[in-house]
Amino acid sequence: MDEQKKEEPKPAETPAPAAAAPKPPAKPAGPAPAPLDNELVRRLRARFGAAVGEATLDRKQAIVVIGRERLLDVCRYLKDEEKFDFLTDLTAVDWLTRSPRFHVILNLYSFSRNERLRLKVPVDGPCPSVTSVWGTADWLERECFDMFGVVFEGHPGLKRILLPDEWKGHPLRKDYDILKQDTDWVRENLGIESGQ
Amino acid sequence: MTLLIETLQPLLIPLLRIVVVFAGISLIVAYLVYAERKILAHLQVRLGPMRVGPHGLLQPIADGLKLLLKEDIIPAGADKWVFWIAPAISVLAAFTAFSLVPFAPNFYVTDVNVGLLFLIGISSLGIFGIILGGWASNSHYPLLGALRSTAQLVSYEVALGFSLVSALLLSGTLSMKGIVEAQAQQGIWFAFVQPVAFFILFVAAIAETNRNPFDLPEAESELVAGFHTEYSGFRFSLYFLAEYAAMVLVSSVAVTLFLGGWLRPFPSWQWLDFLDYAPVAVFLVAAAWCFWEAVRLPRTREWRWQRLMLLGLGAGALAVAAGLMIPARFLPAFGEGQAAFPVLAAIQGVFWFLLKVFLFLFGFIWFRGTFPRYRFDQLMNLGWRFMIPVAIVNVIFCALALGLSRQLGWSQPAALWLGTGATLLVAMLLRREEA
Amino acid sequence: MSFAQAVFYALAGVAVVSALLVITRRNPVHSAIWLIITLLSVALLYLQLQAEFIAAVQIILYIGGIMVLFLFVIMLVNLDVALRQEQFNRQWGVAGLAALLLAAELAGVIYLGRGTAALPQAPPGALQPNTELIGSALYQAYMLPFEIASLLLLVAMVGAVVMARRRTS
Amino acid sequence: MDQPNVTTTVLGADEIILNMGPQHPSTHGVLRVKLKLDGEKVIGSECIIGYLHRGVEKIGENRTYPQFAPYVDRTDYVAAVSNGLGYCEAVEKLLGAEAPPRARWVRTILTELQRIASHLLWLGTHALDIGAITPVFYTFREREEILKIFEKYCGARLTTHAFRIGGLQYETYDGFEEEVKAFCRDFEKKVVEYEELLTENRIWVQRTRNVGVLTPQDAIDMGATGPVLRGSGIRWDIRKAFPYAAYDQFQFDIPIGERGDTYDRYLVRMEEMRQSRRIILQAVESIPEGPILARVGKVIKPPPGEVYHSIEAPKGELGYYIVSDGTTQPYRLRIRPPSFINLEAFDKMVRGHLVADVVAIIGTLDIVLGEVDR
Repeated sequence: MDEQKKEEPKPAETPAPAAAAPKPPAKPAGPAPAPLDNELVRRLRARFGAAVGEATLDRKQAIVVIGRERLLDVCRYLKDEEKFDFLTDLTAVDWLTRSPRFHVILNLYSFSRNERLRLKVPVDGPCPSVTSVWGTADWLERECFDMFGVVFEGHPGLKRILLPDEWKGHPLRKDYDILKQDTDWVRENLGIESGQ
Repeated sequence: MTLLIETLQPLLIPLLRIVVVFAGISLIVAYLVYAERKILAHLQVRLGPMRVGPHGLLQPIADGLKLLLKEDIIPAGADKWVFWIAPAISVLAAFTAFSLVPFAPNFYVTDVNVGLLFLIGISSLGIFGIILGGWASNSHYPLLGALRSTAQLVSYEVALGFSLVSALLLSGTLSMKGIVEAQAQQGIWFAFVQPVAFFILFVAAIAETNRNPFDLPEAESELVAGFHTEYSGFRFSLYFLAEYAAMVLVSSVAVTLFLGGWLRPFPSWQWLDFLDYAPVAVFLVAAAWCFWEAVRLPRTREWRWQRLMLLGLGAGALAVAAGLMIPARFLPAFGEGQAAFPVLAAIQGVFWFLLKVFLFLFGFIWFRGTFPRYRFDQLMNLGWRFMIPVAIVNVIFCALALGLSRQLGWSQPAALWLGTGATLLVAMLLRREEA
Repeated sequence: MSFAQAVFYALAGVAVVSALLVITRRNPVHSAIWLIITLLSVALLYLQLQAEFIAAVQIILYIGGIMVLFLFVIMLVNLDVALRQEQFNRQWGVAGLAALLLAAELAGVIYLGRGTAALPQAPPGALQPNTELIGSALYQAYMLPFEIASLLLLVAMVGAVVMARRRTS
Repeated sequence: MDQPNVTTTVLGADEIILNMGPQHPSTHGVLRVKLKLDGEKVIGSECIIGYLHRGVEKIGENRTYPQFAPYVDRTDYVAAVSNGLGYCEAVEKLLGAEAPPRARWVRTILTELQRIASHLLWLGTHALDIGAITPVFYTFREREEILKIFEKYCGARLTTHAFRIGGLQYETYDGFEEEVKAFCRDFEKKVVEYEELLTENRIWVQRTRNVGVLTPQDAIDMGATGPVLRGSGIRWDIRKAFPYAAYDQFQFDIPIGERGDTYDRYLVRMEEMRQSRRIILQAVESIPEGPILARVGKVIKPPPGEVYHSIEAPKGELGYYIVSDGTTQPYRLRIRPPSFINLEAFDKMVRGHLVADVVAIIGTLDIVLGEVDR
């Protein structure tokens, strides 16, 4: 274990901004994110104005940054008017050193357009829950809360899903070391000193 | 002292018969378990027991020993007294009922004039073993299993009873022996004139013995092992014994009532008399198979015992076949009979009876390998909404047909077939209503 | 004492003792088991009287049917509560007195009538086909009362179903 | 303290809470389901999961890209090849690389074999739960043949780690094509065998028809994918919607159900096995010659950025969302687990059914707890 730890540089110490230019390409020049400006983005901008942030195309995949205040409206609009009726995935990314620290990621899909759309919601504190828009979000938001500690406002029963209810800490945060665990919980419930 | 001997003397022959029947049934049950494992295994592209004895033939003995030597666990909080007695009730009920089964015209423990009623009564006592065992275990799965079991047994006993009634109407007697004799007299097995009753009896018998597809009380994917979840060792083996003995019992009843008991197929057709030699043929085939298998075994040391056992078995089978063919003049004791081969004639009835019972048992095992399990409400629906009405309708039509044929002089089988047709019509209507 | 008499007294003794146990056991399941044994020994007594039909029916109906349902219901009841309840209520003294009176009355009647109403010895074999006799008695001689009785039972059954239905809905 | 298995607590007049699992013969692993019952009728349910949580995503952030590849095999451990394909393709997309044609063909063949193996496992256990004890032996017989092919190809049977970022780890062995073809030839008859046992069996139909119905609207709302979504009548398959590997080269149909019940999902999966066989036969006939590994370099170091790539795994949409910060390790690695999200629909499906149906519904969702809990 120790050996491996030495080898690994702490990724969190050198966070690279998502939209930054790629490092000097070692191999054939890799794909790079480019700004995106299509019909959908324009419609979104026209309707929600400043709530719609940067839109990019990364590896041919559309990404739109949405402000958390109007997330629910945007989602309703996307589902009802733009037919993004399927929430494929909901997760988060912890950018430890940035200032909204977390990105909540919503991965949408539209059956009628056969098109995916990724929403990024920068949040520091709570994030509005989209369970009222897509039922899938229920467990996904619970998992997100479990792993990152992002609180979803308006969720019908926000509690841990994979870890025990009494567990302390949110393991997928970047300041949660991979060897860390809730030793008190382990001692109390498993009757052993360490789960390692 | 003389008084004691005098009173006991009439009991001596029945006692001997009881011992023989008990031992025979125990043996059949032990090898039924083996047969089930083997047949299921071959249905499922496996080999089944192969290690203990040639083709695992000694497996039942090994299993029995293992179960006897295992620790007998009584769960904490169980009602010890009831827990202890419940499996005994099951075994007792299953084995006592055999005293009323006529295996052959000359071989049965007793024949009472209300034999069939007694048989139903005694076998219905077996439920108590299940209820009390499930209750005494003081655990949820056994309790649920026992409740399911009771509801199922009580429900299907009604259909079973009605299907028996048509056999009684045809034979006009409650004596088990009398029913077979009636079939011999009328020259037709009742299964052929009362197919609906036979079918209902068959299905109800499967349900009564908690066999697949009605094995809900023991559904392992839901209730682990049902009422005997908490049982182990000897007591578990008693339940096991009772369950398989019950299978043999219901098969025996079905054979007696509907398949002509000890009668050979078509006993009145002279040109089929060569069938009387079937027992000899069976033993000869068994001997040939044993020798063939012995030859096929690899000629190494480790297989020596297996080969010796197979050769021994083959020799034994040959000896039995030869014994069956002893001519009458070497057996003065059998004396007065006019049969050319008295031994063969003596076992004739038992042979056919057991053959039919085995056919039934094979059906039980085959179903277990084939069918999924019913859900509880479906099971109850099938019992109450389909089986019981059809059974009642069948009894009514059967009685009508009998009455008509007596009043108007119609041929009895023809009238009964007409009644069966009418019953099937009703059954179809019922089915359509359900769907 | 002949063999038959010995058997009779043994069975009668078992019946009485287990009947006493039925009402003295605290655990209803145990009571039910003793009741089964009582019924069983009574059935065997019938058998000794060469009344096979009655014996068989006793086993099928009382033991195989009614007692199974009894146990079924008992198992659904919370036994812990039943165990804590008082077994005899305050009227047990009165009931005991009544029972004693009845027993005395019966004994008196039997004692007084022993000379006049002596039961004739049944000739052996005379009762043989009693199943047929019962059948013809029920369905020929006493057809109407029999049907009336079955109608009453049907009414009771329908009533029970209706009552049970109302409570659930 | 909750006891495992059944604990009953009296709630209302007829309501009880029944605990199934985490140790129960038919919860397919360590799933624990708390059922609220009215008699035998289910009026509510709650899945308690996480007993097998190993922090796979966290491990992903602490391993280099190739180092992590064996870990994905252990999420859905009965379909390791599919997991490997999804992961390798996701990283390739992140790199901007593409596996050479020969590699893509072989990947397609192995993944479809894996789909058949996974469906066979499902069929056997599902039938066993409903009480048919024989199919499981038949399906394991055929699954064994597939595992033998895997073993010959890469040395492992279950957690195969068959692919490598940029292509294949190994060239196919001699006689690979013949063995795959021989399997396909036999398999056609075997599917008929299973269907003869179940498809028109009255009891099977009664146990599965109208059990666990999921309407198309509900299926979409609950995010169901794979056979669960298709069973509800939505013709959607990532192999057609966003073709990957070499699927755009082959002809195959997407079977769908009509009513969205357990029986429809059964039919869909049976037909999927046939279609997989069709794909394999086409692919094995036309494997192109050429290299098996693209030039991705010794050190996998994708440029910063992010990618979401998903494949049609046997259980549904298996997606990998990877964020790269330009180092050798993923900055964030998210697995979209189809079993986890399909299980979410469980509560909707189970309400109003009997306890015995719970077992059937768990079976029809075809979950693997390794993937649910990760």
